[in-house]
Amino acid sequence: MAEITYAQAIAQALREEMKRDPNVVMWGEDIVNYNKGGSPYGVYRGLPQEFPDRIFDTPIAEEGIIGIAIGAAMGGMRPIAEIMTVNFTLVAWDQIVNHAAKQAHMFNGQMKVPMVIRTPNGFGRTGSTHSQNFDAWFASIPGLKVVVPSSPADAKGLLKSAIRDDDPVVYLEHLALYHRVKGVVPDGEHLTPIGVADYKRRGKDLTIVTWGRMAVESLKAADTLAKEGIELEIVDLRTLRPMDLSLALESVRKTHRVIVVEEGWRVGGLGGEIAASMQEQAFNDLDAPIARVAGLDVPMPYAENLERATLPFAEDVVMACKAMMANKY
Amino acid sequence: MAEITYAQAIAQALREEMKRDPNVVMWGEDIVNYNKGGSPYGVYRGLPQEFPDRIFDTPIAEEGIIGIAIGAAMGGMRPIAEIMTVNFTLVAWDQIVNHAAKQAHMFNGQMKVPMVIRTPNGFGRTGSTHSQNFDAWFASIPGLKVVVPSSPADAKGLLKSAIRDDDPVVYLEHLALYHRVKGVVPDGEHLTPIGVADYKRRGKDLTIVTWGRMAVESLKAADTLAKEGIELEIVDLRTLRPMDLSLALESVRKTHRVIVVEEGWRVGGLGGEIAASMQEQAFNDLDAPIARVAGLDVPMPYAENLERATLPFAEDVVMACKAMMANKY
Amino acid sequence: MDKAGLLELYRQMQLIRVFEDKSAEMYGKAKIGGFLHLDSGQEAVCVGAVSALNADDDLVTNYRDHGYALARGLSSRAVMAELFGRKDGTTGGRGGSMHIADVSKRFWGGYAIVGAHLPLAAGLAYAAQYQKTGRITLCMMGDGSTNIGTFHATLNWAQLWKLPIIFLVVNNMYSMGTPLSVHSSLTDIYKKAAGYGMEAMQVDGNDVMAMREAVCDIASRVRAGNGPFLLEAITYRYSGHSAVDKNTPRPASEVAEWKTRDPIVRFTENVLFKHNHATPEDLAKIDKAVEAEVEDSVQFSDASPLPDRSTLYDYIYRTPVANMQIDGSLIKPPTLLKK
Amino acid sequence: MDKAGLLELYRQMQLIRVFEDKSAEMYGKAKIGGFLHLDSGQEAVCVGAVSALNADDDLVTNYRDHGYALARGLSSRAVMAELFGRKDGTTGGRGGSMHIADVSKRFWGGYAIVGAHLPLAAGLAYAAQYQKTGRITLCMMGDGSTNIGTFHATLNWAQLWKLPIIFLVVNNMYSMGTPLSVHSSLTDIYKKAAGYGMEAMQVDGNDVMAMREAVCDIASRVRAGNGPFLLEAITYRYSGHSAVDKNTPRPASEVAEWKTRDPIVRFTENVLFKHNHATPEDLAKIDKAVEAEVEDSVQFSDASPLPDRSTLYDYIYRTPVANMQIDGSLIKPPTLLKK
Ligand SMILES: Cc1ncc(C[n+]2csc(CCOP(=O)(O)OP(=O)(O)O)c2C)c(N)n1
Ligand SMILES: Cc1ncc(C[n+]2csc(CCOP(=O)(O)OP(=O)(O)O)c2C)c(N)n1
Ligand SMILES: [Mg+2]
Ligand SMILES: [Mg+2]
Repeated sequence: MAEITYAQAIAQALREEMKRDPNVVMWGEDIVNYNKGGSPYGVYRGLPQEFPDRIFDTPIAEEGIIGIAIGAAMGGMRPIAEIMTVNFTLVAWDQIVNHAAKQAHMFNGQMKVPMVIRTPNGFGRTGSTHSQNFDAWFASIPGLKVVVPSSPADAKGLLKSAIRDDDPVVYLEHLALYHRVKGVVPDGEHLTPIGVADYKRRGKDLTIVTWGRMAVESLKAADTLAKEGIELEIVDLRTLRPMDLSLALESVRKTHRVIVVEEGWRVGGLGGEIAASMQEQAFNDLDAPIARVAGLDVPMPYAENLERATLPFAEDVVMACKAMMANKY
Repeated sequence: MAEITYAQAIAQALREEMKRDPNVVMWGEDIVNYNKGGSPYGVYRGLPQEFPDRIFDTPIAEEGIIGIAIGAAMGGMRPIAEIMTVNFTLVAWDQIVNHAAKQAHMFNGQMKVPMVIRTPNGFGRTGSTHSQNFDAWFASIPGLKVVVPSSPADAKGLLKSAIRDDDPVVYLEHLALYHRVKGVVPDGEHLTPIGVADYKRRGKDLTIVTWGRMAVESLKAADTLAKEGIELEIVDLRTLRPMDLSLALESVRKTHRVIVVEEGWRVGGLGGEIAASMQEQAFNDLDAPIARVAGLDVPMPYAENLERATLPFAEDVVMACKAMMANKY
Repeated sequence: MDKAGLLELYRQMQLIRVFEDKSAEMYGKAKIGGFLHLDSGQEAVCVGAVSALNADDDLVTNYRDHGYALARGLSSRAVMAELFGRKDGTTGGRGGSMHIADVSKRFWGGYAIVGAHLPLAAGLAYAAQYQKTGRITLCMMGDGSTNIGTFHATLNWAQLWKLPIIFLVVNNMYSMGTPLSVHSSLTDIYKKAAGYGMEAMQVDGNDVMAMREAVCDIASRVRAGNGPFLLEAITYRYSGHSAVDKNTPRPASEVAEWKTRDPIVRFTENVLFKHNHATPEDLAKIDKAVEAEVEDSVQFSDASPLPDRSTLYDYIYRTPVANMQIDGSLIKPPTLLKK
Repeated sequence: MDKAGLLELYRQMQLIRVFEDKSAEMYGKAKIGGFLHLDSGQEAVCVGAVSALNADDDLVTNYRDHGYALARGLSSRAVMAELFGRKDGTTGGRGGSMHIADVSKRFWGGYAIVGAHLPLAAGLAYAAQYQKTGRITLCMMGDGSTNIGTFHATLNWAQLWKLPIIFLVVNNMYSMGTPLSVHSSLTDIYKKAAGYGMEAMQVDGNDVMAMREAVCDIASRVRAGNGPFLLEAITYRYSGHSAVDKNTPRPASEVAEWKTRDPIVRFTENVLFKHNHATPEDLAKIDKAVEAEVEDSVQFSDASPLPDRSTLYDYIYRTPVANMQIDGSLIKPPTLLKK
């Protein structure tokens, strides 16, 4: 059981699955020739050299990157379409919504689309068109599966499951986690099931429902709050579609308080969906309205202070939790 | 005060605003030469002949229809970009999200984008790629305004306001309302303010929060339920972004029961956002969890019975209201 | 080509013509809903092109797909039942007219978002190239579909990777009601290939033999690894864009003129009769069989049940997920709320 | 061109070179964040093209925009302050390096989604055409941006409507790290115009006089109503794609070879000195002024405050709405939750 980074975990999964199945191929922009190769962020250095006939640089044309992967998947391959950042999926939005997601159902099971769309969320002074988070949109599309790992173990296990899955899986990575988050990954074959949430921390006072980078931030917040005697229970959804709210509901029956924490815009975010569903299912268990911590509803500015103000971090979770424990809602 | 159809109301607004302001132009696919002209649905017959230099057929290239309108708006025009059905906006999704919505803010107020994207929602045995509803997605984009009229008066008043507005406004029409819904439209200059909800029916037992076609269906449901002694109060949001929940909140303080009714997919729909916001604001006023009536989470099938089963109609509203009044939640 | 082969071309074209007339009639009777795009007038393109393929080549079309389906050998029963939205349709009533498919015949279906099927077709071609199956892909589209982004992205990519694919543009001079010269800066569509360094040519799409020969030639070049090809077929649709618009204003003289070039009449007169491949009696026999087949397809479709409501969620996901609710929703669906 | 004009071309190129070197240095010092795409090596394209425009023509670029901004006469103070993300930047620190703009100079900005600014530029050109202002639009992009859908949709449309626009492709042979021949089936980018029946040519982008002359000629044709034009400028960027990748592997010999064709050196030697338009002293004076200007821009930017937090929501909407909360949310924002 080695400690590795989130990026290394992704690389392991890719390498293992490419070795296992010759039909796994991968393409995207600047994943071979740019910089030192292995994605623009150096996520899987060396892999393009290891599989020169199966990993390709493409033209800038996301509609092609995803659309051609859909067709290849229909034709018996297991392509991984890498989109440099999640922002550029918008260029291929029709391909994702109308084709990747619909083929299997619309053609009555005659075909399947076993592909993975790998793409990082992220920010870092890159401005409004390059710092977005579309988790909620992906999660609302029937026919897609959507996974968002927050730890190296989940990153590896979910990617391996995604590649083997017969459905189109959107696998959302995060720039802020690639090289900064480390963790233990089980040796040997490690698969994380799609559609199963996970407790990332047990606690009794307040339930946090979250995923991805905000799970990491929530863990930091929990450390801070523990010092003040507030024990968070953190449910990491891991899969956003189909979503497993069973742990969240189990937890709220104990804590009676819930905050949904997400990175994206608040209005129309997945927090709304989760809060709405949870109050439907656990109305009588709630001591307070379900609250949400989210990104501010504003195109992301470049300036350091404004970017920081727009995004949610651990401190925002801390503040929200304190407010809720003090019955400030 | 004449009774006219929803389509005629749109035509009136277009004609009046084009007469008023020479910078209003309109383009879209098959709005001039197809069939008898005036949109593929005959919404504004004769108008292309009246303004031959200002209404144009375009290539099939939604990225161009919207993108070129954005640029023209930056350059001082007030273009109306017509997208044949809302489904095709996906092809231009990047233009909508990253450009129409962001220009004003990102460039710090140096430019503005006074344009209208007119496009109908709808269905009618047209299958999974042609029967979608993206209200929730549009409503989650900072920088857009989103309006959805349910009556001829609102159709006219909101379109006139949208054309005069200095922000990009997504104006969502509905195929099922064009020629079937009639209503009285005030004579003379009739403007409906953007961002202001409206009671479409007063009642004391249960609050329906809805918009667009589902407001019409909810009114039908209210008639049925009234016969059984259940009085619905119907809040028509009319504008989805920015959204005015004040009437919805006012109403729930009286009825203590809320059902959000929408046409689109339930998971990740706007119903979640509204329910989450309302329980945040009116937690102690609720006698029951906020419920949702929505489309089923499935790519729309063509077969008549399956399409009907997938979409929400008045009967579904009736059923949900009865269940709630019987404390079945 | 021998007599049997020639008569088969005739039969297929005639089948498409009669099938389309019948489906228009059924649309009028509200047996068919939504959109119905007919291939009448374009039979030579469908039959000429499809007959030039190997049985296991990949075929992808836009929504105007009945002709390709029938030429590919899908049963008229299954196609008509799909138009009726019935259980025995090609996709069990889910897709309807725009999404006829039979993957067992490597007919991957009709697609309804203009241009969006091009990358899918290129992906199929890539799979064939990677897996060295020797297959090629035929991807057809209309003239109006050559201006959207996916056309560009796909053609550049196909040429770069030398994919085994033929892009067949059915230039019927209109995109719904918009004339060619209003929607495309080049009206010779095949010249768009110059933007990719791709080989291209134009063919008379109302001449089934020319059509077939062109695709045969191109197919062997593409199969040999020479990369993709853009073929433009000039033709004309007799009907409006879809069954709802009988009225799209096209000059009456234009329609009349094209009727003088009817692909079935031309083939009959210039090939079958001229070279004594067939007698009027031969054709009458075929016509009768075709009429009977189409009539039977209607009977069959009328008798086919609606798809079962309980199948609604089938195949949304192919790999099951432990905690998934039947509708993919977060939690138990509010069954109360929906009939 | 007179001496003053020539020296001004020199000054602008030199300003861009020095400014870019300085901004790279400031990036190294973490004064600048995110992406920083430099125009070093491509100065002749920026200066040659922009100098050929009228002051009120419309200018649109991609994210590699500093050079165009400076050539257009935006102050180096405002541009540097924008890179620093400060209040006095061209967009008050909101846009950063990729989104420099000054609408008062009809410089509509840099855009960061590849290809997405093309339709915007065409829209500006349409507005000029409709309003008969006599303006034309110059829209620049990189070689890597000619494969995406918006390129196709826009060029077809521009040609159809005969829009007054010049599409300028800055072919520096790489799209980030991807070589031209890996991303584009045609490596002579100007030939892509053939797919639209558009006029086109190639020009030496390291020759500022050739660049300027080409754009002057083309501009007058476009302004006269002859429709759009695709101009390809061949050049090379000295830096990596952006300041974070100093290492993109390009053959050392290739870089070295291009340095022998340095646009500033070539202009100095082949034009200024050869024809006695300037002495080394003239240039030294300019160089000194440029150095001082850039140094000053850094001082200025360092002193400029961060944008005020209270302005965060400004301009999301230009027309106020009665019930709107400041953040456009449905209800009162949870101010509790956010510092
Ligand atoms: C992206 C997109 N935009 C618009 C439409 C609506 N639409 C369907 S077919 C069509 C015309 C296509 O014409 P063409 O490609 O020439 O094919 P034809 O119908 O003539 O065979 C249009 C505009 C669509 N389906 N998809
Ligand atoms: C739609 C989209 N896809 C990917 C990117 C990431 N990206 C930014 S610049 C770039 C390369 C563009 O190269 P080129 O057009 O040749 O311009 P250059 O940088 O060489 O000036 C890429 C891939 C993007 N910004 N937008
Ligand atoms: Mg056509
Ligand atoms: Mg380049």
